[in-house]
Amino acid sequence: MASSIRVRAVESGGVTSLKALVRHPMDSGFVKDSAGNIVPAHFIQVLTISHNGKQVFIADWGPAVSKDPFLECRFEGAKKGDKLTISWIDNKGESDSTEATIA
Amino acid sequence: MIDQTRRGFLKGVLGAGVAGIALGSGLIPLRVEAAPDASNWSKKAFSTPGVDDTISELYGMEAVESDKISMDLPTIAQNGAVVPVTVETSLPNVTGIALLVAQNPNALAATFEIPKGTLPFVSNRLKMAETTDVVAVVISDGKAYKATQNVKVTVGGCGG
Amino acid sequence: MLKAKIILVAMSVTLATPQVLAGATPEEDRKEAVEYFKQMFPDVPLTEFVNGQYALNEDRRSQWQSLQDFPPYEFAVADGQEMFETPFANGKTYASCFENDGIGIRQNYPRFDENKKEVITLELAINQCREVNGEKPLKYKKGDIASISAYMASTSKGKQFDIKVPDNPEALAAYEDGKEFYYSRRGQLNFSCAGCHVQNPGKWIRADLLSPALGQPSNFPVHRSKWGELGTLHRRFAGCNANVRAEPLAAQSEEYRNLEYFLTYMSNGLSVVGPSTRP
Amino acid sequence: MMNKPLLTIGLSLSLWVPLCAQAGVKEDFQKIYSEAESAHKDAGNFQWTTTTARLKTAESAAESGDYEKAKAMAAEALQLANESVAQRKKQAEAWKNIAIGG
Repeated sequence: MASSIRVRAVESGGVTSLKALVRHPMDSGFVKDSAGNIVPAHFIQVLTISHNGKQVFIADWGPAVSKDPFLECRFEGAKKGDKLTISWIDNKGESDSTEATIA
Repeated sequence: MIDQTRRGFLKGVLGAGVAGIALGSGLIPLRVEAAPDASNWSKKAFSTPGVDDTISELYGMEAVESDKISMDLPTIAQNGAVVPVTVETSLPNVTGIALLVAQNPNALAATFEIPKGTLPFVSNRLKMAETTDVVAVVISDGKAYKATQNVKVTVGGCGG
Repeated sequence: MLKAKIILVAMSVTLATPQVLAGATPEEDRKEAVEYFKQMFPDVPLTEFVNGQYALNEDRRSQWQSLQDFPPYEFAVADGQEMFETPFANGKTYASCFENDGIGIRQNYPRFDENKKEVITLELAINQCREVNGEKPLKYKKGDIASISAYMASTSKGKQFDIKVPDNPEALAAYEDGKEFYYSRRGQLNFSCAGCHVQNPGKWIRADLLSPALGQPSNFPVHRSKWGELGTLHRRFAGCNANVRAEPLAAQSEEYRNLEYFLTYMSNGLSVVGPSTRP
Repeated sequence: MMNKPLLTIGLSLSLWVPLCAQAGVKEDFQKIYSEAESAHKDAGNFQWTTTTARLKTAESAAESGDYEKAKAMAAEALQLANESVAQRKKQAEAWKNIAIGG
């Protein structure tokens, strides 16, 4: 299966701007399905972005983050060609991780 | 990491047991494994209604209004399921940002740790059930600051 | 413009058979429509009409633009590409059914098939391709077919619609049929498509901003926040019909295909921008 | 007590009348329902969802034996269906008055 994470990271003037989209239902646990049953909460809890083994951004998310969550952040100290690791884990213990190269 | 984040952090550790403590010994653990650690995810803060209670649960203090926090979000959301929210601040030494949606069943939508070298900027997309205040909290020099902006959420989505 | 309208109405009254309406060819219809919308929105460049409500309202536009960074349909388009490239059980792929292997052809659909004497939409062609190759057809409103169609549209981004109405009675009848559907009031609420999207674009119906008819089909398949997923143009037709309390017709019914034919013809010369996002 | 026979007659009458009415209602329902159904069909691709909904409600009311409700719903369906047929007929010409290009 293709990665659940899509990343674009661009360095300009010493600042890396990272945009990521994660494929995830982010079910809040407040919504009913068409049959009237509550869809149990299923959402990403933690997403981390690491550069050279150092975490440069940590997001703790709750179920109020939209389906297929989007994140944009900016950090210093990385250069074009550097690798970034983006990882997430959800409330069911499912997780995924991907590597991206800074352009 | 600063006391405020650590406070929430330690709570998580208490709940999570040994694995959490092992991680807690290195504040920025060098991890190569795929899955991030969710043991310090604050269940309590994420299940608290109301902005002020949530901020105090999260950071153990009250936040004061600041005009140095800028929020970019629509005045009228075209759909409450996907509302883009961007926060940026000129406050110094920022270590954390949180986004709260006042009228949601639980106010806290997201918290972000901002390590040194990362800019105090974040953009997310959030769900809002109804017209609401959105509050951005910024931890700067160990103190909590906040800014508020209202979003009108209307029942839209013409056609099935 | 208004004068032209009155004259045309007057002419149509004097003529007995609507089929031979004063030589109102599809191309004349289209030109008149372009003129009409230009006058209605003098500040909106013609090329912007494909963006619907986002061409008309700044607050809406900025929300939309912030979604374009990483549009929520990206995953579906990737899925669509994978399905498009995965061989059927017989070893052939979708590419074998289409001109130019199916790449960059969205702007030519729907087209009129002069042998079958009917309008072939892209989604219908996708399913015909499956059936020719021994696969079961897909459901028409959402899911795999929307993803495949979205991928195919994405390979046509920026290409201009070039819908042809061949000069034969069946093709013209299909076009006229679609036009009649667009302008006819339906449902208990007694609304026509045109009542909103020709006469009142730019106005609000409660929380919804009405888009102009021109350019409407070019952003499909569309990812609606309301749906949380991609849907096809015919899913949207059905939703609009149901909204005015008219019984929706089946996706890919002759009526909806003819409607798509008319509506897409009106967008000739405008660019394919699908898939896109809408509220 | 003193008017026991009268009371009995009264009771039996009151039982008999609704039963009789019930039988008539069922036939009325069936007649109106089939009229509504055929008008709905006649609306072609101008059918209204509200007609469909009333027909469904009428049908399920009839299945559960509530012919009063079934009849009332069928009558509403008939009225809506007739309006949708009128709409179809009117639109066959009326659309041209607003169409760009004539």
